[in-house]
Amino acid sequence: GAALAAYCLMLGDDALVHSHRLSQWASNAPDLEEDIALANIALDLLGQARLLLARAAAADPSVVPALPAGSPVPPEDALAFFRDDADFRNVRLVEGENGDFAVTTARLLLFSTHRLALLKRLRDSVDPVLAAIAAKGVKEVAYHRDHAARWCLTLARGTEESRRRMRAGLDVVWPLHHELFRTHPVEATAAEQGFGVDPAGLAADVDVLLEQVLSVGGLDRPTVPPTGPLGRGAGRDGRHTEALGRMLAEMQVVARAHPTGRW
Amino acid sequence: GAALAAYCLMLGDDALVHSHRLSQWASNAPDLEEDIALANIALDLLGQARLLLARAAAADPSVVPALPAGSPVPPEDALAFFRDDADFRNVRLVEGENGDFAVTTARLLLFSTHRLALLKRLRDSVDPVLAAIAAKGVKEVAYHRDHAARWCLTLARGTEESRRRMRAGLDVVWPLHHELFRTHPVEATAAEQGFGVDPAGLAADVDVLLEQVLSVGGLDRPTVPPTGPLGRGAGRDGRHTEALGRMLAEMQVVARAHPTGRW
Amino acid sequence: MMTAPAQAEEASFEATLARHDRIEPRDWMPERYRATLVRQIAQHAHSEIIGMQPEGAWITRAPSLRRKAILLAKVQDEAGHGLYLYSACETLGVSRQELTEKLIEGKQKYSSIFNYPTLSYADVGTIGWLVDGAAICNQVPLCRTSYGPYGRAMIRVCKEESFHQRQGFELLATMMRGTDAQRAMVQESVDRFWWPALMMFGPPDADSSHTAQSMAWGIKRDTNDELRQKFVDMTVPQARALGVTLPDPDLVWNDEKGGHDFTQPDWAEFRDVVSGSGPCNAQRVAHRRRAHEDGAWVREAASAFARRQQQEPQQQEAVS
Amino acid sequence: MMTAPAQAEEASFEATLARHDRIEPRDWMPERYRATLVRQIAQHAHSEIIGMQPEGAWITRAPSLRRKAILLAKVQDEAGHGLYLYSACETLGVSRQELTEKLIEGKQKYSSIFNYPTLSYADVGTIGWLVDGAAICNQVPLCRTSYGPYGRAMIRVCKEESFHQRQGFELLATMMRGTDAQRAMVQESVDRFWWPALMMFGPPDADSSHTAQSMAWGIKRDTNDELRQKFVDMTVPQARALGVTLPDPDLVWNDEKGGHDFTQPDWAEFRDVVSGSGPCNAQRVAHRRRAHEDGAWVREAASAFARRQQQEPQQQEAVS
Repeated sequence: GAALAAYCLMLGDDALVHSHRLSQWASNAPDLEEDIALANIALDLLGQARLLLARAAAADPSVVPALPAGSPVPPEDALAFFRDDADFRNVRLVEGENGDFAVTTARLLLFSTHRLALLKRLRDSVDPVLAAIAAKGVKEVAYHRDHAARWCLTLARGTEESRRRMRAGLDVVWPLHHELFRTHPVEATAAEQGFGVDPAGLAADVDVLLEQVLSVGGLDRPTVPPTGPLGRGAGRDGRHTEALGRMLAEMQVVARAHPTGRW
Repeated sequence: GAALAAYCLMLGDDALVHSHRLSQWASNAPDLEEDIALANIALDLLGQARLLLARAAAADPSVVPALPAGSPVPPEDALAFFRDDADFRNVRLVEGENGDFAVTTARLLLFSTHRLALLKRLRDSVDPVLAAIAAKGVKEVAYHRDHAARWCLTLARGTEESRRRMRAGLDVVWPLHHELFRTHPVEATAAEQGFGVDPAGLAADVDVLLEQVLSVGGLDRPTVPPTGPLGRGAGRDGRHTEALGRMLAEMQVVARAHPTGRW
Repeated sequence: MMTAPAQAEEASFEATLARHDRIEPRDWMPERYRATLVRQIAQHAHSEIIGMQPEGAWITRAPSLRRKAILLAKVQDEAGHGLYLYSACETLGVSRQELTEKLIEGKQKYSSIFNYPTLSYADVGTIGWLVDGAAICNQVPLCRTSYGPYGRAMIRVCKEESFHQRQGFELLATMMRGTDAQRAMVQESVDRFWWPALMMFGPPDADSSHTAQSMAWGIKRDTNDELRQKFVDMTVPQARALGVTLPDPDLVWNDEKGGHDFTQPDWAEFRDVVSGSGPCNAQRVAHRRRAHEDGAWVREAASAFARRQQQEPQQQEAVS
Repeated sequence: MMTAPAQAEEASFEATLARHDRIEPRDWMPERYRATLVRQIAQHAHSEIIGMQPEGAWITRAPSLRRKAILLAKVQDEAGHGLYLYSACETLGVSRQELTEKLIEGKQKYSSIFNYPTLSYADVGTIGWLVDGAAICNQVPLCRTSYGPYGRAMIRVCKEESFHQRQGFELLATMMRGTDAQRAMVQESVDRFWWPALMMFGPPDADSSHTAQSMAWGIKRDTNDELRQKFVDMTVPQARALGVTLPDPDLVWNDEKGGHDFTQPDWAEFRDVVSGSGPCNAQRVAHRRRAHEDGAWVREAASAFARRQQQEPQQQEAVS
């Protein structure tokens, strides 16, 4: 139970945090069509997050933060709103501030290319719940990836300004990319026990796909150095950037003000 | 006791909230000198806020939010960190997002011109504590006002871009200006009982000073319509803009996570 | 003097209206009918777009994941409604671009309700219940409006709005079953939004400049006061079911007229808000302007890319 | 071959160093001495400026008004230190503008410690205690450095740093007297900052490329390892007084050497962080760049205004 729960938190937190960032585009996107598209993606990821957090809680109830006796807060919300940043298990890539539309596009491209590869393999999970979540997620994330790739191309081949920004956007997110492929002990266990995927095994496939998008866009692969871990840990160990704490301060403010509230 | 406390909260919250906004410039100012200057002003206002909140708590302990038994949180912090936005009594002018340096300059000009006039009269308060706070504050705020007026002039007569921005900055804050001079029943009582000042009586003096700055800068008086109240109330009644709630979510997050903490 | 063909066109237009049939984009229509429609549809579209802000501000603070999903989907629907309505407007020969410019220059209005702030999560529920409720009262008759594209857009919009209204009510009902603090939050929110919600039907009939002509043209089907009465009568039992008090001590059932008597909102406040002095007018327009300006480089890139794709169609295949 | 006057100048320079006296801006100095000083002072100034970010991030979340005032004043002091140090650098003929450009282009370094994030309010205390503590160990000897303006700037800086160090210690001590959660927060913070604090003295002497020459020139007075040892010996009793555990199980007193034995930090991590792969390198430089670029129009306006004032001095009087 514990390893499965820990693994579900990793994938669930990735989806939750990225969804939150994308949802911040609501009423801020470049046009209405994009307001709708980004909300769609955010909703898909939020749906994945809810299923994954619920699975984590079912697999190991001890991961759910304790709330006052009689609190009606369901496990998914206890996990989302009553954990501190050091208890979140998402990669640091997804927690950064949105930046401009090019940064968001670049981040979505890296994340969804990775996640699509991951979910495709996760359809074979020995855990039937995870397998079902993955099967549903593959269709969703394939769209996210296409959307990001199309925009990446559009910006790369649009105007001089958009090309400059697309390059800068890739430079912002690229240093955090490799963390997605660093195998955490929990992921190693998950792969061993057949309920999860070793992300290191996805790196080559993902790289081919990214290279393809970059080359059609005429974009060079960024040369910025990777962002190192924090001591011996990174996002999957609860070692995050300063951005996550600020994000959670906002995200959790209402829920925490009413720990026995019904919503 | 109650009227004095309510009055101190008004002046204290103005200082606290404006100080908070100015403190957000730390490490973000146009140059190091300005980083230092804005931090100075924020510190002065924070000092005024602490004295005023402490005076409010002393005058009427019932204004201080209840904390868990044995909490070592002092009254000034209980007031700052454990009241919700609807309990803050500051004018809406001071709670808006900083905007660019011109918006900040414009806001500081309006606020400090008003506050200097207010504190000058408040030196004669029958409440010796308020009189002392005012006497100290006059010297501080005179500097704030000079600083804002000098920048207003510099931007108005600097480059075309700075002039455009200074005008836009004044347009942003001007609609919230009149609220400073609207007499709230608490302020009427304060003036009647001789411990406070009726702000309506400051309007003419303040206007002359602002007109002087505008005219030396060659700036027209903004023609944007004033921001109306919210129903029958405004900031002094706890009816705020959306910005205050977001600001407090950040400001109060650590204190509220540790209601019995020692700092 | 009208020419004979023109007279025939006008007669056909009037006949269509008389049959309660739809005017379609290619049909002849009087210039003032067109202008009135453009004004009304644009204002409606702008309201959807500006309306994304007060609720959108709470997406990042929604207190449960379920509520976050519901709210995000709702704000997304509003963007969708804006899209349909701008499209309806485009059938009258005005582009979305032109309309957006007018909005951010303050030359076209949007519903005054969105110039009030959202100050607690209960406001998300109250906007669903009261504001969407009022919008539905206004909009259901518009499904039968005389201009075809507008009427068809409204059918779609109304369906989704009813859904939003029920979700808003359900949020408030859930909160009322929660803690005392939550109940107080709901009541405070209703106290704040009741009067602005009543204003959503526009000024009293006696002061409404557009109503008569709009009704003659079949653009509007009911007067402001008729709709307001309907809204009040519909809302009172819902408030009772929720357990909230509407903030009007003079709100009572009047058996004689078969409806409730109620206090009029502060029409001076309404005029102030409409003329730009609402608590959030400047903020809402500034937000939209900023988002529009921030996105300009993206829209330009998309246009440039599309032009390039048309010129080099072979590239497109290589890409997809 | 050197000319006779050049030889005389060099002899005078060496004599000044031998006397442990100060070199002043107008004195002759070897080009490499100047370059080394510029590099070191600039790095120091940049560290103060970048150092405003990790702590400044908590000003808006300080959990008491007293702590907010202390933190704001501290961050303000750092800006002040940056100012003195840039001024010291300007006496060597390099402008603040040039140095700032080099910083935001990543061409000059700052202390690698600031490439670690601040993740809780305890970090504010830990930075004061450990980071400022380490900085003081590094900097106290610099008060006697051979270049006059640098030494005098350091005297001022050190005085304020000691104050900050005591404030940091006092914050941690207060938190340790608070709740369990607060004590855990302090320990977690110390666990995170201990190793990076040890790295602040630079690589082991065996790997330090600049130390020998800098010591010969009297720019540096102690080696990296000497300073590190001093810091560890100073810190251990303070940790005991606080009640926190330093995260090194092999940290023990060695009677023979009269100091503590301790584990070296991960020097591979140090090299990564110095070469741009720290957890926050990109973030810190991007923040500074953005602040600098956002402020460009203000600085330009101030210059334009100053030029205008010089041309029209009578205006100035009308203004003041």
